[in-house]
Amino acid sequence: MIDVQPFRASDNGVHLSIFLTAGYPDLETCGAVLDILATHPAVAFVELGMPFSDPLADGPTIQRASEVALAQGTTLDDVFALASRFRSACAKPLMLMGYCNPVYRRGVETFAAEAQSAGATGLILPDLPYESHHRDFKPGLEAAGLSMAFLVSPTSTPDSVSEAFDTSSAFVYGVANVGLTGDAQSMDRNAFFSELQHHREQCPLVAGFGLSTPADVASLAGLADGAIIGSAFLRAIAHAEGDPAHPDATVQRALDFLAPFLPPS
Amino acid sequence: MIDVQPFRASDNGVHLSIFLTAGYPDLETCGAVLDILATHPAVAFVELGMPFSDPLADGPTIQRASEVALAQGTTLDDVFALASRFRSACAKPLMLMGYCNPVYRRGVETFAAEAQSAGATGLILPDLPYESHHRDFKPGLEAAGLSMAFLVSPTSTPDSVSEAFDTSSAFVYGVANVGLTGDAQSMDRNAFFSELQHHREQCPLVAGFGLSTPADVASLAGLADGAIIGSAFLRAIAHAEGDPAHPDATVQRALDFLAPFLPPS
Amino acid sequence: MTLHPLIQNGYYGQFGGQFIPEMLRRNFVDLEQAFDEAWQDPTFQSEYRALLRDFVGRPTPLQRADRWSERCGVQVLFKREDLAHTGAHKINNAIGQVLLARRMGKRHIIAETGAGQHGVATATACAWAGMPCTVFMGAEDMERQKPNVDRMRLLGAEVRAARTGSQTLKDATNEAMRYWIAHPQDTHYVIGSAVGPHPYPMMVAEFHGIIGEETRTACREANLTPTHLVACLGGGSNALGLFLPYLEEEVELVGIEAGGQGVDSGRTAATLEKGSPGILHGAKTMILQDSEGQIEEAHSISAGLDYPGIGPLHAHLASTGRLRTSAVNDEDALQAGLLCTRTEGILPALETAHALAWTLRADWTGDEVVILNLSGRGDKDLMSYTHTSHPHD
Amino acid sequence: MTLHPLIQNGYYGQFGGQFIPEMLRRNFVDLEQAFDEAWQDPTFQSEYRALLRDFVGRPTPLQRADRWSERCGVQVLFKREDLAHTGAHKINNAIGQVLLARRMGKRHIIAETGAGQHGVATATACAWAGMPCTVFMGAEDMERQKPNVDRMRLLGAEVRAARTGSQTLKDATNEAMRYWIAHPQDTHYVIGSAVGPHPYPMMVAEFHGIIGEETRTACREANLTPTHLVACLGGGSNALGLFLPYLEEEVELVGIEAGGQGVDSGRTAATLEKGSPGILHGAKTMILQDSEGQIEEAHSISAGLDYPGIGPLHAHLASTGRLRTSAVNDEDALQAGLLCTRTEGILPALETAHALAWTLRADWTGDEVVILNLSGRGDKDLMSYTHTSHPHD
Ligand SMILES: Cc1ncc(COP(=O)(O)O)c(C=O)c1O
Ligand SMILES: Cc1ncc(COP(=O)(O)O)c(C=O)c1O
Repeated sequence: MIDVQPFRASDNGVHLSIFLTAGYPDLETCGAVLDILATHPAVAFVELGMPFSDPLADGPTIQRASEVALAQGTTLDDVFALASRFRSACAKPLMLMGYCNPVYRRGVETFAAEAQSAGATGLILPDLPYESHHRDFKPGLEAAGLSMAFLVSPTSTPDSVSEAFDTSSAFVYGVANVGLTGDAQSMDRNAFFSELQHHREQCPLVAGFGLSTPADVASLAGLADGAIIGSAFLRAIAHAEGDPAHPDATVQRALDFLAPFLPPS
Repeated sequence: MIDVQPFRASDNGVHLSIFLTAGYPDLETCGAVLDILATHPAVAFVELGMPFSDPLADGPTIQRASEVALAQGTTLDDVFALASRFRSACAKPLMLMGYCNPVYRRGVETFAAEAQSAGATGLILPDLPYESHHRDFKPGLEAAGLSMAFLVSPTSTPDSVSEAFDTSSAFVYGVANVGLTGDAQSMDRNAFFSELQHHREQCPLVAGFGLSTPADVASLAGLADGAIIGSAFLRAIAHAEGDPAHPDATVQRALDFLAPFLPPS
Repeated sequence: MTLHPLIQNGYYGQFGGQFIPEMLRRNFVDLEQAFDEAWQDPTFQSEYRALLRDFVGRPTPLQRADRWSERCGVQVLFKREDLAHTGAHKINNAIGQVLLARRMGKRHIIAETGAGQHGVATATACAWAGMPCTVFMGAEDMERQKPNVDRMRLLGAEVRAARTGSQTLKDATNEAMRYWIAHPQDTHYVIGSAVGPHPYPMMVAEFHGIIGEETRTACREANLTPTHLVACLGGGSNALGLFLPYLEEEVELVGIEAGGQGVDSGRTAATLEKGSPGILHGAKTMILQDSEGQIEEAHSISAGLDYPGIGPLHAHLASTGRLRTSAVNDEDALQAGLLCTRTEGILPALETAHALAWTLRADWTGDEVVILNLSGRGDKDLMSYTHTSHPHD
Repeated sequence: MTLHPLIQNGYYGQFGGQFIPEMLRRNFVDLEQAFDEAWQDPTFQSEYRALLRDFVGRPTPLQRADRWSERCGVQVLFKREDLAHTGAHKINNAIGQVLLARRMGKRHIIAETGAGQHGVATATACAWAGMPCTVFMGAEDMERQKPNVDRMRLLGAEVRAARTGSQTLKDATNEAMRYWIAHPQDTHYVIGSAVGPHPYPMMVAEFHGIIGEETRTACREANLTPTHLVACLGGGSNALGLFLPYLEEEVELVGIEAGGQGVDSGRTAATLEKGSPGILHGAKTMILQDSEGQIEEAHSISAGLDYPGIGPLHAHLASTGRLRTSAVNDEDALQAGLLCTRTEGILPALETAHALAWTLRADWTGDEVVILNLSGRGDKDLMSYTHTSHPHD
């Protein structure tokens, strides 16, 4: 059984988690930013995006980051190398987030073994259905000791919600928005997360999609164990289109972004 | 009863007749050319074309001449004025050749009276059917003493041939070519005209369409009373597209064209 | 079903006739006889009917146009000729005449075309029949309707530019006639509308009579009795095709002409409204002409209505009051076409759009049953429509 | 007629499934249920059938293609989907799904499109139904297929440019999915081929099953027993529509993929031939992908076949040997399309031309009866054809 404790928030705390697309803005800079995330005290855990050519559940920012990474030739091996680098720098949980096809293509068992030996904690595959998970993915992942996080959204049926909490072995990813990652459309976030509270004991609940500010994170206190920021972070570390990336400048922008999330000292 | 004698050839002679579009290349020059035709000893009679916007039985040369004439505003009144000018210079037969609609529009009786008083001898309307002739045209034309020439062609049925000779009061216009005026497609002209010989006593036979040289005219000896040259004459008097017409130069070209048709002296 | 009762010696009342040069007379004698025989020959009929069904896709639907009806305040049904192969009613006649020409032993087909619809239909019929085809088209129209020129060429037809006059439909017709005069024996001329010398107006109407016949059948099945039959008038073929089986019935026949920029603007194609009797393209009919009897240029945004004449049968039916006519201007036609596209999901030919526009402005009591001949699709008119709906694109 | 025996838990054999994000799960539960109910509801069926008849113009003919048969040395019949409203089979599905969406209380329709045919069909169905419509189209495709963009806009649809990836069909599909994820409640996504998550492949096939059903009826009337059913394969909707009622019968099903510049050129769309199992657009199927599982760009001269996936049902039928497949290259398709135009008088869609080309090169004994799904007309492909037939114009 995989340990969900690292994802659980204490009392009214909310873990901050950062999503970063592997190979964005380039492989070297990405590694430098990951180093920051590994050591930064505001960051509790990290999602490392595995770029995919057809990321249909992602908003324009993450989509674009995938495109940039792929255009530079980022491979699964690069993803694993980044994971190893992260793991060598810290013990924070590291979730690999992506789409089924590259995993399926590599072979679930091979993939799981490689991910595990790179130090990944678990997987988030938004397009993986439960039945395929149980049949095709779970055995391999479990054998490698990798956990899974499934999604719940405001449109989920009660059955789906139960299934997500039953099946997830890392945390349940609560979609904080009816919409895509980075989509700013508003919804009654409180109502949705309130209804999920009775499941939290079973498995931690982490919010994502459309979060960007410390206030967003703070507003989830008592409602979720963690908050994932993706698009906003990618936008923050983006450099002007066409310019070559300056790793130092990017690292500085990452630090600037994270600073407001530190507890007031 | 109208006099067909002027159209009849003596023995093996062949009358030369020239077709000229009224208002071509312009009204003034056309008048000057008509003056030549009136007095030139090679020319036995003349067809004066009444320009029409949609001359569907004409070849490209005559068509174009109509267009030029109309573009300069040539009207039926101009046609009649040219006819008067011709008549005041000679007694040669003058046939007005054109399409039904302008005549119909003017009103057949009015037209006939005007044409007659301008000195026209008769009419050639290639698109006039016999039944309309008998009903709508003949009474007015006869009242004004104008004659008619109907066409026969190699595709005519024997009935049509008889009808043409029965109905024509000037001459029968024998289409020397399966094709349009000025069309050079060859046919067995001899055979066609030979078959028409037994009608010639009833009404003179004049050949037209596709004739251009003195040899063409001479080849009709014994087969027809006359030969009409149209397109070739118009081409001869044409001046370079775009240049203003020089009446004197045009008259000279007309004279040059006609010279070879004079009997060797 | 034939029009014979209306025909006297090649005339329809005062109109019609055969104002053709002698070089073509035999062709017309042969054609009249061949058509009459073929039309009564069950073998020909069954071949023709089978082609209409299998190649052309007939019957075309008679569709209740619900939103259009609502907007007009009266029940409107569309006869969907836009669904016929090549996109308009024109193919009914083209295929019929090509079959007839083959039966007559002709070896070459010629046709005139304005917008290219009849040219495409004829080229299509010729491709099907394996007969060489030459289409005459005004040089100006060839520029404006390039896609249809391409289609004809792909279908194996030769497209010849008519460079005389206004270089449009009228001149293409002259050129086709001229070519026929020069090649009367092996060639058949497929005229594209119910115009020209007898027997063309009648024959073209008969070949399109299937439109009215199917309409009758569909009405019978739906238990509907139409009170109005509405069609646009170019040369008049789609209108007459719809009207033909209804000529003797108590139903109002409405023909809509192209008003162009206004019937009194001098830029119009409203022949019945602004024309006078005259002789054009071999028939006595109503035409746009000046005081000298010269044919005037017609104007319409719709190339298929842009013709200074009208079928002689229509001139007759209008003169006797059997056919009611009205004119619709360019702008109103465009707007009606756009409205039909947006609300019915049918992009109508600009020709058809004239008839549509009239149904919008007519005074209805609400009890009428209106059948509108949706004579063709408007893909060819995309540029005109787009320009109207987004003038600044 | 339903495909249910083939379906197990949303899978067709090993292929299919619902690889969709949680945000859409409820939509799929609802859709599956709504479709099953509607499909069994006589009211829905009769509304749908009436629309197919009166609006779409069905049945389309099953035409004996005489010159084509002669050239192939075997009897070939064309199922004339080119005569359906908007010019291809696509409308059968679009109108069906729009009816279904209305029944489900949806208020907005979205669709993806490549060449624009499915976009036009959906925009047409929405105009008819009075529903707002947004069509996603690759920015690159919008440039190449401007006339179809104009048509969609005239029909009242909003056309949104997909500017990601190759800016073609695949990316338009991603964009449509994304929009749907952001607006799951009021929106229905009309997928344009037999692809995507279950129940789409089955539902789209059922909506096109009318093609096969009419074919059966026409064959019965003509006393014909087909031995081969041939169709081009893009996503596979026209093929499956024809095959559906014949799945259990003894008849060869042949699907023709786009070989592009050659199946081994790296510029191909021959998914079944060159692809491998994977997951794309929500379904497990055969896809063109690299060793990393990234989707490769497909290439075909025909925009409607230019897709790196294939319907999962087809992947299943091909894997079991029930479906025989072959690939035809760009050039051969173009030539076959031109030949069909010149000899049959039918300008076929370039998609269809692939299937035509195969019938020319297949080994026939002469005793076969071949039905070819003439899935659409080629007006949209005029430029490609013209360029081929007169490369120096
Ligand atoms: C769709 C359509 N409707 C109508 C017409 C007008 O012709 P007619 O009056 O002969 O039906 C045309 C002519 O091209 C046409 O294409
Ligand atoms: C005419 C035509 N045929 C075939 C296709 C291919 O699609 P499918 O395989 O879904 O029939 C298309 C797609 O646009 C098309 O327009």
